[in-house]
Amino acid sequence: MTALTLNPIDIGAVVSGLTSPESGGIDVFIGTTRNQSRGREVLLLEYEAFEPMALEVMENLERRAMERWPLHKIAIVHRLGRVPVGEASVVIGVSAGHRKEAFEACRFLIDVLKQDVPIWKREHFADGTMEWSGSIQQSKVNVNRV
Amino acid sequence: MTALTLNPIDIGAVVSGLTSPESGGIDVFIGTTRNQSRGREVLLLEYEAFEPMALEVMENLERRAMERWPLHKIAIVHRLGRVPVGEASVVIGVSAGHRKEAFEACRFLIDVLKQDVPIWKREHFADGTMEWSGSIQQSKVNVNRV
Amino acid sequence: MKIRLRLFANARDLAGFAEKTVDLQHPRASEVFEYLASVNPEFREWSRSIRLAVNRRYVDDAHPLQEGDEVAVIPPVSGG
Amino acid sequence: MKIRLRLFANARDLAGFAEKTVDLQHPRASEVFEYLASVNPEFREWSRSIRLAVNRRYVDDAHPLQEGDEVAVIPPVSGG
Repeated sequence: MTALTLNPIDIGAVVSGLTSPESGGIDVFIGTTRNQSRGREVLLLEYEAFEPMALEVMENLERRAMERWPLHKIAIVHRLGRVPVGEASVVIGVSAGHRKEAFEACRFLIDVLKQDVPIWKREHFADGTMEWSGSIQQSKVNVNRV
Repeated sequence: MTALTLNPIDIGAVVSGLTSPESGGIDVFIGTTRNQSRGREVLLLEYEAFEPMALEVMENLERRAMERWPLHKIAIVHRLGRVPVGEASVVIGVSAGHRKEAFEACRFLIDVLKQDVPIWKREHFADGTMEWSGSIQQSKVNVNRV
Repeated sequence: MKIRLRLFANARDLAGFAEKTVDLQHPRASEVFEYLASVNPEFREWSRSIRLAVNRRYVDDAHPLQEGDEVAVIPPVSGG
Repeated sequence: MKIRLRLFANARDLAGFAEKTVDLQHPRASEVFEYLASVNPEFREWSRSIRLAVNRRYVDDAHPLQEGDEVAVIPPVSGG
């Protein structure tokens, strides 16, 4: 299951969707907005996606994980728009017969998501500036806060 | 935070308790009752604990993880009594600045919990028998179902 | 040959637009970088960190384009 | 010397009781195994897989016991 949503992610509901009678272990990774980035105070993160492609890449990641490990269910949910400090931007969950596969696949999915899924975050700093994250040219693209 | 409970574990509440403004990643492991064990159909698992010692060992595991990785918060919640197929018997969550530590510490905690925490499960099989799990003498201690 | 360009995140900010239909002479993905540099020279420094996706799939610079292709300009992603 | 024994899971089933105050002559944890074998000989086969905890801490067999200690008989754990 893959989803993009503008609303807070209901983690309990994601986990419920992963349970199955065959599963013995579920690993869930939750990425949350930190209050600082590279030493600067962060107020919130703002995510945008190339939505149809992001969903396709996420589905492709699920297929790759399913081929590589004996898994039961996978959920990848990414929030878009503004995500305040302490709230979840991404929830990735994997259920499997045993915990080893669940942990390995969950780690794989978040690692590859961060490399390949066309989603971008803009950091909104307490000093009123904002910056796109993850860019080699970060300092060049400061924009004044609207 | 460590807890033993006879009630279903509220995973959303556990995760909420782990969030902090400094955290960027949370890893949560959820152990659930599987519908089979060593080829036999399982109806439910029944857990018992040496409760005060189990809590002490769980707190000790938390301290060891905190010393080994830069973590923010840890939760270890184990359910006792009867846990039907598909429901969670244990929830372990770790929040940290970055995901690497969260994954490693969560894996460590469930691995060591399974070795050291004085909690036992009895498998209730569909054929009406039940057996304590994890024993080298499993076949010897079959008991008739009450 | 007409292709539909889509730009995201800081690539969109640098170009000043999110979508545009452009007419390319040499139908290869790499020509998109030349077009972007003509819009804003800062794209020259950026091109090594930008990936292109044609019809929602990542492609390399030599990928041949076809009339009507949607070419997405993907700056370094930062989801998660 | 009186100690308080506590038994769990299949150790309790084998012994037929969950708690008992017993009087030991040689105050070492290992004597608990001899006592258990006197209750049910099956404990002999079990002793290598049983751990003892004195006052809620795992101890080795040579651990000296003191009057009033609580000794828990811990069969292989299976939480999680």
